[in-house]
Amino acid sequence: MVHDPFKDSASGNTLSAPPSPTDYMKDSIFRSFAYFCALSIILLVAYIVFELGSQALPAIKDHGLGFITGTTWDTNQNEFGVLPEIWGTLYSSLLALLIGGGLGVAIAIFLTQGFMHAKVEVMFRTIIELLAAIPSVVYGLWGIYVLIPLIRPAAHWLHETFGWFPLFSTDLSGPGLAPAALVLAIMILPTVAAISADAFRRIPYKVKEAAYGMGATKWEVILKVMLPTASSGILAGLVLGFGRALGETMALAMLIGNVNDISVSLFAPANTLASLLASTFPEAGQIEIQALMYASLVLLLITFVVNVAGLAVQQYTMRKFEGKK
Amino acid sequence: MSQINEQILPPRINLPSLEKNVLELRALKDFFLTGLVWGLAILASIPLISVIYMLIMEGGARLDFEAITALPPAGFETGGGFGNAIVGTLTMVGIASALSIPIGTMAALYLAILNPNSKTATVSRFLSKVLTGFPSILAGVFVYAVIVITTGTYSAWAGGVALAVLMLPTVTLAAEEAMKQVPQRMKDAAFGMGCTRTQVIFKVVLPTALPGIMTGVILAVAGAAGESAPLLFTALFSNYYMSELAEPTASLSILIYNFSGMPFENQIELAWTASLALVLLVLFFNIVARVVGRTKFRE
Amino acid sequence: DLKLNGSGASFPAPLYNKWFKDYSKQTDGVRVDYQSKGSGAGIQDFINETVDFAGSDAAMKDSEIAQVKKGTILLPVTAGEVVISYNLDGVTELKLPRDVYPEIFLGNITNWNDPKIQAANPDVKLPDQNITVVVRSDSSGTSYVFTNHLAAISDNFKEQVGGAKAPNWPSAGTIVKAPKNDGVTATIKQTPGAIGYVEYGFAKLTKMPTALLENQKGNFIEAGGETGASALATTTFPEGNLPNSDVPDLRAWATDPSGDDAYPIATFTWLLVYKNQGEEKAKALKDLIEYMITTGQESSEAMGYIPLPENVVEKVRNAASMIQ
Amino acid sequence: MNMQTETGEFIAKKYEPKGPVVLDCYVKNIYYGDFRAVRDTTIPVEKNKVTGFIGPSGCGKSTVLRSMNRMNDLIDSFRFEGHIQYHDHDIYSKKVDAVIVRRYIGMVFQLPNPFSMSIYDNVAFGLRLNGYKGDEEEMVVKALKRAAIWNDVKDKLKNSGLSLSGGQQQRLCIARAIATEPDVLLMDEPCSALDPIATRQIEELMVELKQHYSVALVTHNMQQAMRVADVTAFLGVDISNGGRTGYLVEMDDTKKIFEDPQQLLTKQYVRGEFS
Amino acid sequence: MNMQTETGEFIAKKYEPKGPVVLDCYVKNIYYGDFRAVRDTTIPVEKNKVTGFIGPSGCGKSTVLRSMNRMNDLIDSFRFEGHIQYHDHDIYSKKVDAVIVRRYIGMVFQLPNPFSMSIYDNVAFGLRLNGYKGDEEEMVVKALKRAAIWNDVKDKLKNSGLSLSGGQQQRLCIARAIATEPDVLLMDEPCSALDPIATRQIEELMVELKQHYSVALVTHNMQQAMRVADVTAFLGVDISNGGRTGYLVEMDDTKKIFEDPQQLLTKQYVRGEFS
Ligand SMILES: Nc1ncnc2c1ncn2[C@@H]1O[C@H](COP(=O)(O)OP(=O)(O)OP(=O)(O)O)[C@@H](O)[C@H]1O
Ligand SMILES: Nc1ncnc2c1ncn2[C@@H]1O[C@H](COP(=O)(O)OP(=O)(O)OP(=O)(O)O)[C@@H](O)[C@H]1O
Ligand SMILES: [Mg+2]
Ligand SMILES: [Mg+2]
Ligand SMILES: O=P([O-])([O-])[O-]
Repeated sequence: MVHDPFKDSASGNTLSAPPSPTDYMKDSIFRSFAYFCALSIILLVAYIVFELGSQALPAIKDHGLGFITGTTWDTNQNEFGVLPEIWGTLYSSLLALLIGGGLGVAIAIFLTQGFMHAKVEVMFRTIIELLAAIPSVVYGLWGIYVLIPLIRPAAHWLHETFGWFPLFSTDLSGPGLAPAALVLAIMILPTVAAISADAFRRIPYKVKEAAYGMGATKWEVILKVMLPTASSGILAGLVLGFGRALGETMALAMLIGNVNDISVSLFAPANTLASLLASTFPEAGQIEIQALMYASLVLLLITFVVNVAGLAVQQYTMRKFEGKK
Repeated sequence: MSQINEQILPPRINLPSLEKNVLELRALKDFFLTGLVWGLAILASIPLISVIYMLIMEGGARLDFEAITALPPAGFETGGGFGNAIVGTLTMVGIASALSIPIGTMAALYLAILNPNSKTATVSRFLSKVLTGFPSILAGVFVYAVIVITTGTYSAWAGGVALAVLMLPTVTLAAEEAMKQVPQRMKDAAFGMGCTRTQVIFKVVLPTALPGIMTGVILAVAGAAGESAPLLFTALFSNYYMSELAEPTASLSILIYNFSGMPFENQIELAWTASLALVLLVLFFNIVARVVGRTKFRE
Repeated sequence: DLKLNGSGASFPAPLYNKWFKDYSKQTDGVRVDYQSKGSGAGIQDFINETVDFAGSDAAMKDSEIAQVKKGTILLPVTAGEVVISYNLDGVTELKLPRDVYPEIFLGNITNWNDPKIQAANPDVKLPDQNITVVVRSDSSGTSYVFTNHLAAISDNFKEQVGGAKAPNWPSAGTIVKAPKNDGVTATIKQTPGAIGYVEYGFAKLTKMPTALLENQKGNFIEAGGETGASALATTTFPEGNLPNSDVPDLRAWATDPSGDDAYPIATFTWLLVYKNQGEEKAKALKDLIEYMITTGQESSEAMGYIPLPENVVEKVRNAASMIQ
Repeated sequence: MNMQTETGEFIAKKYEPKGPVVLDCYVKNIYYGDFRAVRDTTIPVEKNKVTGFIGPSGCGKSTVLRSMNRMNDLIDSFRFEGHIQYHDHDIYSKKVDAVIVRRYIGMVFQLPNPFSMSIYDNVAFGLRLNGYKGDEEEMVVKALKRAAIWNDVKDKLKNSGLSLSGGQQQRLCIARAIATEPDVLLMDEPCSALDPIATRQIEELMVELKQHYSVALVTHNMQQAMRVADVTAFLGVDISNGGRTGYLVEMDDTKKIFEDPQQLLTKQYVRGEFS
Repeated sequence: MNMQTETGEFIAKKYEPKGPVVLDCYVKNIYYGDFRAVRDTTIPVEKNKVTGFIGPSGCGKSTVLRSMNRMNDLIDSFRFEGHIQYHDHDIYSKKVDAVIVRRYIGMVFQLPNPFSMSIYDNVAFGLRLNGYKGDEEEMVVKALKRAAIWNDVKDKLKNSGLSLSGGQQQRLCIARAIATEPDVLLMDEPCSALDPIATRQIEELMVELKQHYSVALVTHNMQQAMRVADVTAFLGVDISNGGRTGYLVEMDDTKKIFEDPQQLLTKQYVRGEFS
């Protein structure tokens, strides 16, 4: 029986009673199970890092940092370097962030700052959010059959006319950096837009009111007050979008051309860490697997750094703008 | 009248003139910027609309009974469909859900209610956030090493586990968020009545947060249904209907990936049709999430 | 229900898929499935023992065979030609001399109206267009056969690239990569000005034009059943067994066939099976292989493959009988 | 008149309760982390009386009240020194489970906080929790009647508790709290979110309730204390030494506190000279 | 004493301003959609005085105040009939740009609402908006000093405005509003979210500010009106005809309104007989 020190002395008509022994038992079982589940996330991450790390260890020993600066991936000579993939990953993701992030924030403003009737707004917003759920292979398919044929003439013209300019120094034959980055941009746009729009919506009305009260025009309110106030939320959206771009695999494997070259040209084929994994992993022998695990670690490290930096910057802006600790 | 407060104020540069002036820089800027967002919004809509248009135009024609029941055609054949891929996708998403939803929800309970400020909770929360940015292909790499190699076969199990790895942080964070939305004063009320923590959770927090948790869960499910990279080296693909969980298993996303790279008209048509089916599936999950989410309790 | 899962070469995949589908239909209680991934991936799956059999058109290297604990049997089950396909508006016939096509794949000839190509095709109006070279992104038997052939006829190529399943292609902005024979075919099809190498069947089934290649004897040969068979006619299998094994070695290549009308790039493609496995699976596999080398051969030619010569069929049957 | 601890800090003269004491509360110190929120406060809660707590914002009224049924245990940084005697037991002794304490000592909060379930279920909640075996419906109706909300809700017991107005919600919360007949009812500014009419109703209810229960009431509204409380404790804030620590300045019958306070601080406060 | 419109509705006797008028406000009707919120209210805001608005909740104090710098334009359903004369212009005339009106007629809100940017930037916001070319820093410091918050923030001008306490935030908002030296300052219950000490500081500040600005102040606290306002307008609610329309009952010198009101309603209200 549960020890209840008050039962006897409490006023006679009280219905108060201690929890039953089963209640206590359920409580303790449930709590330890929940604890174990929370712990399991930590264990999972530890296991992932351990598994990838231990498999990569021989490659790390063999190649050291040369792996990161090396530019050839040659199974025949067992010579592995991922600089082109790192370059491709960052270059395509940054381009995507630039385009998709910018457009995403613009859409968020468009969605939340009273440019349309409230009902249309809801519709538009639903569409944007649904688009965030379209699988990446579908975007890849669209890229192959719609985007590439569409931009090929423009790319050709740019190359012919501005070929001296490094960004346009090669012609677009088909797959390449530009279609890959554009598709990435389209893929992250809904994510960025949805999260930024949320950030805008969370701004209390009184802030907007204050700004209008100062005699600011609509755009002064948006640019000078709403944007900085929403910045930490927008940042979260951008980081999430960037992270998604970094780790995106299939759409890129379908569109980027899978060539290990480093080129600033937008129309040159390139490769990314994720699509290197996708295309090489199934056929890799022991030694190459170790190198690929090393590449996985590099990719993991990049996303980790981006995420942690994102969190840190978010915290910084929160402290700066919102005075939160 | 314009020398208000002249004794204190620095002389005003512009006297009160309240009239509108369309040619003023400020008005022009406003006009320009408004045009710009409209332009950008339209620009951004074009690809999105085009994706939908292509799905419907290219994929709609073939979306019939044959497509959703027949087996995938070999390279030169005509007809065929992706019935086995639908079954495979649903099965693997089911496995992933069965694994990740209970664990994720329980972990969220720990993070949100049971011990939010403990070290375990803090680390677990941080790692969940990091895991949401985990490249999905790495989940495949990891599960390949852990399950495929040890069991000696590609399998629906392996695919499901890989998807579960991706769903877990999403479910956890969404559920935690939903539980945190339950007003503190409601929890206080329950504690004040003499509930144990478990009772607070089951009697107050879960019923109140359920719509929110469901929304998060269904969005995670929708995301998993569209994943392809983690299935590439875990479930592989199969040209037949699955008959057990321990064999290579087809999925819509891998079918789309495979077929879209093929030079055969029939397969490309089916890739579009399968894309439409996959989007409809994901859309269905999304709409369910939205409907569930809308019933969210209001104060 | 017995299931046999295989993976590997994309080169014979259309044929394999037809065979396995037909075989599964006519055989109760057995279901054969094959995933086309590329020879390299097939060999790897075979080594990792995640499949029951694999396909490769580069056979297996000795070092790879050594890693297979359950023992290896390599069986040539069909053969085919590697063709050079291209996408050029209005050009339906293209002749490529031996000193030209290696240079294209080295990135040294970059324009379709290059005098060297033009000289070989005086009747054709070649456009002023950049050449986009499409090669394999995965580890491939097709690449292995193709690059070994190029290395055999061009010292330049041998030095710079050499023959390999995953050759180290020169880095030039005009080379793009695609996975599997399917991917290369599709990319050529979608890219004006593209050129690439695929198994003949892929070009045939998708009605892509193929170039006439100049063979050792200086004749420009079109790919086809007879020219391919004549390319393989001269190949002879080695006498001995596979290393550390009693299984006959059925690996043989024709890197630069010498026949007058031989198409210059042709190869067998191999089925990789374990020597030791459960009795049940062994029996099913033997039955399947018997089907492939008998009934199966009847549908090869129509799909762009070369039927096995009778003496090879016998050799394969012999080797297959060692499956346990 | 001034009394001091060894360290020279002021402590109030002890209030001598006139009736039986239900909850004998002695706070030596209450800390939130390193921050000392309350010190030296002795408050006996008498049976069938309303004990009021008044004092400026931040003086620790809520802190002391929430210590009385260990609600503050939910705050990690909370640390209690002293003892609170409930019948024979110190509720802060190790052997006592806070969950049980809260079943005997009920609480009504500042903001009405019904559960998102039906009105009936809200009230039955405590009964089910305590494993009540008798006639549940009867008890629910009794509680609703006692909380003077029966007439408002009798036709819609199935509706959500959240569908009621603020004042009704607060009375529902009171019904919920008293359904299990707890010994003591702690109320933390129960009217601060209500309009004047609802406030008046709750005040009348409190006067009713004290016939059955012992009530401890925190309020920032002195008129309310005057109208409702039998005994009033005035807490002040000690800002010497750079701290901001609440402490009991004076406790006495309500009339005495408002009409003839013994401490200068109390006098100033009830006159509204500072607040 | 009673005055009536043609339709028989009461209208207040016109208050005759004793000094120059900055903002001459005549409200015939204000609607939110179909709902008539305010009618027949004439309030002249005098130069260098504090004009107080009191009245029961919902009588339209905020509505009238927010009409005075066209803040209510942001509400779609808002419709104004009447005119508000600012210098030579009716600010509701079509030619007038609301944005410019708000630059001359500043506003301080009920809840402190600093922008999420640094304290300095908050105050400089208006200057930058107005394209001020002079010494920005000097003006910021001047505004902060005038708003009596300089000492609190001088060492942390770079910190976020949101890191301040409620009372400090409200003074920051006042500094922000006065940095551009607006003519008129509208304040809508600026102290309602503040504790008594902060309230007292803001009240002192208002008395200070009227030397430089003309202030219109809405308050629900009659003591505050007595302490701060020179002139007080009392608005009532007309619930005849099933409506709930606010209207001006009486406007006069504050002393007069509180000590010798001419209207019965005013008398009852200031005596606290209804609220
Ligand atoms: N959870 C907490 N963590 C840290 N400090 C706290 C916490 N709760 C209260 N405090 C601090 O303890 C002191 C007393 O707070 P308490 O809420 O008890 O005051 P109060 O008298 O109820 O004030 P009010 O009238 O504003 O409700 C205050 O200084 C407050 O800041
Ligand atoms: N945006 C709005 N839309 C519709 N009705 C409104 C709006 N704002 C106010 N009202 C209505 O107009 C009337 C006057 O409101 P107002 O806020 O001006 O009153 P108030 O005197 O300021 O009251 P309080 O003292 O509560 O602030 C009220 O009946 C209110 O419900
Ligand atoms: Mg309190
Ligand atoms: Mg108001
Ligand atoms: O047949 P392959 O796919 O290895 O070229």
